[in-house]
Amino acid sequence: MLVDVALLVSGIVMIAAGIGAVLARSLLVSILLSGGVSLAASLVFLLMGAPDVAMTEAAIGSGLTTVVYLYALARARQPDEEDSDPLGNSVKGGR
Amino acid sequence: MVNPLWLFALSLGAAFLLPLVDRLGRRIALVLVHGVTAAWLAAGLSWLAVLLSGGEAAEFGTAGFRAPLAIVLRVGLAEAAGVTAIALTGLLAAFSLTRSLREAPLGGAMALLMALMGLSGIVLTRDLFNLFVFLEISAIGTYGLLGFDDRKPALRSAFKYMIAGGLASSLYLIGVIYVYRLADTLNLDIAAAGTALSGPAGTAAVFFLLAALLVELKPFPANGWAVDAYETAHPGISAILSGASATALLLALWKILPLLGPAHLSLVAGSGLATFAAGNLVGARQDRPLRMLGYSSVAQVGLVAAVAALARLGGLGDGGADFAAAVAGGLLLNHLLAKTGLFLLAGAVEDDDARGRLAPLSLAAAGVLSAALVGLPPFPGFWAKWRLVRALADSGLWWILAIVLGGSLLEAFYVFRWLGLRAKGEAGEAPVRLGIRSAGPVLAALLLAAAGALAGIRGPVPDLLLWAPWAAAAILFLLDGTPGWLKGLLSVAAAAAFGAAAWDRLDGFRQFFAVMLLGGGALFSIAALRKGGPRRGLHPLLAAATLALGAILVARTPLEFFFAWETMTAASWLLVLRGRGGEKPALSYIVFGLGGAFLLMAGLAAGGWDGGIAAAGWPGLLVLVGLLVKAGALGVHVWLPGSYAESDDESSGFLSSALSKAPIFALFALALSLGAALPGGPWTSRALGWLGLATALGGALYAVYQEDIKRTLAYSSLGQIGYILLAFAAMDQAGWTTSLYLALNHFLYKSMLFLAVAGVIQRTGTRNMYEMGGLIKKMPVSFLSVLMAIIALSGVPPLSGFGGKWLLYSTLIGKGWYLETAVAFFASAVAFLYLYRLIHSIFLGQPKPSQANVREAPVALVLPQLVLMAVLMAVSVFPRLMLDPILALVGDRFPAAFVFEGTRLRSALGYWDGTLTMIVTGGVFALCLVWMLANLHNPQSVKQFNIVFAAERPLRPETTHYAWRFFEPYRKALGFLTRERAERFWDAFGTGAASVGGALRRLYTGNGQTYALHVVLYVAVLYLLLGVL
Amino acid sequence: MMRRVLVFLAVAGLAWALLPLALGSGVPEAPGALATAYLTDAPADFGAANIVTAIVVSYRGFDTLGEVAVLFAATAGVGALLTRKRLGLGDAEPEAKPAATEILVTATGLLTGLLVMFGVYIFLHGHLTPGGGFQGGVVIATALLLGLLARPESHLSHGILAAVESLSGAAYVGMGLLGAFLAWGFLDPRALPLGRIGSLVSAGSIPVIYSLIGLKVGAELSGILDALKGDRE
Amino acid sequence: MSLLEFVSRINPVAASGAVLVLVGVWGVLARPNLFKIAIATSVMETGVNLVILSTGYIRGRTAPILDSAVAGTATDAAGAAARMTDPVPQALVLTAIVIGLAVTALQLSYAVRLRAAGGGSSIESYGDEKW
Repeated sequence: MLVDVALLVSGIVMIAAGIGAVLARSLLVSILLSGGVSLAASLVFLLMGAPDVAMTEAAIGSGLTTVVYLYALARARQPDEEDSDPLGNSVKGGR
Repeated sequence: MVNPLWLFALSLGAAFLLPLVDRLGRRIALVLVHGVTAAWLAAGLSWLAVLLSGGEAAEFGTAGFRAPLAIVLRVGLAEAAGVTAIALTGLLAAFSLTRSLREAPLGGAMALLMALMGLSGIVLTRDLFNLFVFLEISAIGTYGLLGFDDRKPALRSAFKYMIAGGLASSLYLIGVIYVYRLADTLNLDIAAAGTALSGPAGTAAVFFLLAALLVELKPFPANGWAVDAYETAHPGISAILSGASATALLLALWKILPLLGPAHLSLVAGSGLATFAAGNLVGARQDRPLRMLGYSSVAQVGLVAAVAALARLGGLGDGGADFAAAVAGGLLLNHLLAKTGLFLLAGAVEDDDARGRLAPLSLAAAGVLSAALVGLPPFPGFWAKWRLVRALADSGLWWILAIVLGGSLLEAFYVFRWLGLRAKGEAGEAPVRLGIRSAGPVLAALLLAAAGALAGIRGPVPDLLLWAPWAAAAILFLLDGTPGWLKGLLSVAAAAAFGAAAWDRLDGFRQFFAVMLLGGGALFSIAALRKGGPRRGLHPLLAAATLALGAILVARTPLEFFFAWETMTAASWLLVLRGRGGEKPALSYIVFGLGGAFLLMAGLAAGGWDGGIAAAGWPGLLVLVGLLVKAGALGVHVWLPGSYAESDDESSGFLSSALSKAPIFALFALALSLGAALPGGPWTSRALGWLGLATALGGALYAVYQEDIKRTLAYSSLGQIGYILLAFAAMDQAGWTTSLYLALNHFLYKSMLFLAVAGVIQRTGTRNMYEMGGLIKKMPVSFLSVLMAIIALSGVPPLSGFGGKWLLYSTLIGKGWYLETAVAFFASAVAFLYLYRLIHSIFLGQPKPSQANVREAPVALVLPQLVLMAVLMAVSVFPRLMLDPILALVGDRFPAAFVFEGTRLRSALGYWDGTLTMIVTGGVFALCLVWMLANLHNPQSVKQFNIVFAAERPLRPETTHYAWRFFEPYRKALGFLTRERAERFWDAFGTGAASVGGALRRLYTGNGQTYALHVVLYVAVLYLLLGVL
Repeated sequence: MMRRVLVFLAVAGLAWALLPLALGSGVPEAPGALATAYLTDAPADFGAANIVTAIVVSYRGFDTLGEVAVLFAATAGVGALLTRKRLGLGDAEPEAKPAATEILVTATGLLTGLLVMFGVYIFLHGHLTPGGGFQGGVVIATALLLGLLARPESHLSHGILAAVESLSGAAYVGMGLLGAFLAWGFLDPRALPLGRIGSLVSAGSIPVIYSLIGLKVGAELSGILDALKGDRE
Repeated sequence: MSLLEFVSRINPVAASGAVLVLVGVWGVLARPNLFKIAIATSVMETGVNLVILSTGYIRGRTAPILDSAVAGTATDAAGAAARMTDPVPQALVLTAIVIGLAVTALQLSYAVRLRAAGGGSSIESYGDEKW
């Protein structure tokens, strides 16, 4: 039962981080939050008796994927604000 | 059988080592890639060979274990066929990709290997999660391929494609895991054997699996991402997507069918049909060829999925998997090859941004591929569609039948519109030569032809005589470079040989029509020799159409009949397309031709067969309406004038005098099979009578106002067919005798007119009558021919037409159709107006100075005319030559109304004696001549340029010519009758369909996120429907 | 606005389908027959202590081979997309970044070595303890990434990476074939002696296969990072 | 009581996984930025992985790994099996995670490539192919 409560709490954390990742205006924050989702998920996996999966999720989901995102973000010369045009001028409200 | 695992090992090993091999040179690397694909093809073929020769399907386990512990692969017939198809498409596409693969980074070649292996894996695996892995392999391979050659639009599309793909794979995983949870296995067969999935949770779990696969199959409206990709990717990639990928996914769907409940299956069927309808509606609005093909692809895949689901639901076919495999498999094979070829071909043209017409070989390939796509014979889609329609009709699923046929018609419309464009090209553009790039399409076309011919000859149409049109076309196409006279003689020989071979099999009726149909074909094959040079395409098509007409007579089963009918439609359509301005008329010709054919098909499929064509009741009515469309009855005649006017002059004559008798024959055969009655009873005949009458009147009225000589003749044909229909509708001895008599007469004099006019047009270089004049001295034989023909046509004594009119009025009055008689009489009077003009405007009056050097028509035209004149004279003087056989044919089915007494034909109203008429008329003329010679002294010979007697001021512009809008005054009086209502109606109909398509295509906004929204909404709606079902 | 409503409807519809399934399935009391079969048979069948590994590498090894193929295809795709030319970098030198300090460089060098060894340890022990080829591969890639970070001007040696990737992949397929020839089927790890359960040299070819996967995955992931960095020709 | 009972009857991991899937789908549908779409897809995939693993969750059982103490004695193997959770979903999730990474990497490469070609950062600016 205790494990269940822990799972539930982690679940709530994940959902919150997930919503945050979707809502955040800053892509960097978004990426980090989505990495957070994965990290929490790997905790969940560990609690469920799946250490293999937990390791994989931690290494790939929260580690490597985040790095790939950051590299891509840097390579794309993408301004951090999600609704900016290529030159970096904010076009907020222009939709 | 070869263990498929070796092939996976080969593919993966080759792919993994590719970067190292690439150091030896890209060429070697690509040889490796192609070699691996070829190995798959060889394996697929070897499996097919084993399985078709009675071998058992085999399963192959991995890791030394069997299901459920380990993953197993299965090689059955479907799997073998699927792998073969995928490898074949892959090879064709890879061939076209070779250059791009050589120039792009190596990732392209690796992605290609992975994509094809993934698709084969989808086909082979029996494990649900393994299926997911292969779905992902092929998906990632595809994503890589979309962008490998760095086409900017394809990069955009790839991103959209990936969003939708991600959603689909998530759905699939959710489905898989709950299937595992409930059924405690990942193996398909074990899961399907158990009952664990039948509860509500199982239904939901399977729903997720299904939804993912459906999304991957690109259903309407959740397919924008796919259509974008089809449009923008390298044509080779589009071919793989449309051909190989669709095959694999359909087989995946096929595989999970045993897991599905009735509600699921209904969803698949509904979604598939909606996709078929919507895809074709939207495609009809699309003028970018690749996107158009994309819409066509999704539509075809939808149809195949729907067929598979319907068959599984048990509501279709002779029960079970066999039917589904034959129909769905046939449709899929057809789609696969046709779409692969078309994407490669259209893509090559688009890549060159070429606007001209295609070079002959590519054009022939394009024609075969388009025809196959639309389901024309003899390609696999034709056989599949026939079985499908038959099964739908048997099950009473009429609304589905309507969707299938309506969608096919739309598809025909846009595919053939594209083909017309490519066949003609834009003015002033050089022909498009694709060189080696046409190899893939040509190969696909050959495979289609071979597969279709094999399926037909070894299946439902073993009678080789019915294949004669195709054989003739193929042989003459191969000889297309040889001089025209050789091909013309061969055509005539073919028609004669066909007649000789078939004669004994034909009953009297068919022999009667064979004279017109085969004879007409031979006649115009001779006429086609009027110009030198090879005249590419003309002879093969003319011969094919002629023999197809013969095949219609030979056919014994509904399918044989329909096969021959569509062959005839296709060949004649190409004849129209070959004409100089033929692009647009050909399109309406084929759309109406196929529309009529589809009605015919539905009726034939529903009606069964008892020696004739169709049974009573409304299936018979469908057949009747289909035939009337082809006959060009008023209201559905809009395809006719343009086609007759714009095709080559000999083709026009062939269409008008010979081919137009095919629907007449079929009407007789229909009525005969019902014991000389029409489906629907007396009311049908009454309505048909009025329709014929309206056609007669309408044709005559329209003809009056034409300036174009061929349009005049076209409308004239319309009118004459109207009379034939009218007489036929009387349904008694008199009527049928009249109808057959008119038909034969029409054949004679319309042939003469078209032959003469062909000569006139060839010599003057114009079709406008007001640009002609005074040709009597330069073209005396043609003049005589036209003169005799119009006398015969108008029903003036002494020629045979008089007899025709006498017969007609006798029939109508005898039947008590007085109002009809009056209208017919009025129509005849109107007809005389345009007939008069043929003589007056062309041959009389002042010659044009520009036509001073005009000579008599070529021998190839004059000779047949002389023969026909002699025949016409003979049957006019001795009507029994013609009427005795006809009376014998009509026989004693009806109470006799006409009886010969010597040379007199007697009816209740009086008698007609052709010989006497001729003698009297001749006598009157002789008397007049004698009187003139006796009384006219010193006759003055008037020169043709004599202004006073020619009654004309020879001024330019032509509009002041007296013949310009000659009958304009009549239009003021009678114009209300000739407003082009039918044209407007069909235009409005087309506009309606187009606006539906236009509204639907607004869904395709180009925004990848909107496409994703469509995907999720589609899934949600599907789930709601699942709850309802 | 319309769009938001539609998005809401779409997500709500999906929730309507998904939530009953997810919430209603509950927590199972015991594994099913298939899982039980794996749990009881795997140690005997393959001598692997880690049953997940036994499933991943042998029973469902074909999936794993496919998974490796997916990663391979993705690497190929990334490599094809992100060449220097296509990224518009042309022949220009990569932008100079401030050089790291000497200490950092030395430290990372050390750490990189340690991490690589750790990665190797993980995949070598995949059949005994949690972890395996994929996790080990990621650790190796991370180690190389660290090296990349410490010396921004350095390129990963494409030649070596590609060779490692190719050869380990081909060797993986080769091990699969070995299973087919020496044991009972493609990817059957019983081609090599099973050894004593729990020891390093046990479980037939499972450790070999997992090591090859580790090397391949490590090389591929490094390749992806490399391409994203803009170092692909 | 009833709440507790409800909580004990539902599968907490499945529930949070499913909601996370929905959050991800919502992100995919609602955020037009290319990178945001990729991130939301990742979130969705994590949710899917949770859902998958949730079916292998059995209260009070341990990881399906024989520890060395047990491993030596074959007699105890059956007893050990009775203490372990379902390994199949774990194996599946392992595969799914790696595949997810591969897809994400490729998707990001496309985003990078599109941006390098001068395109906008919003997916709305890539709608030239339509109708």
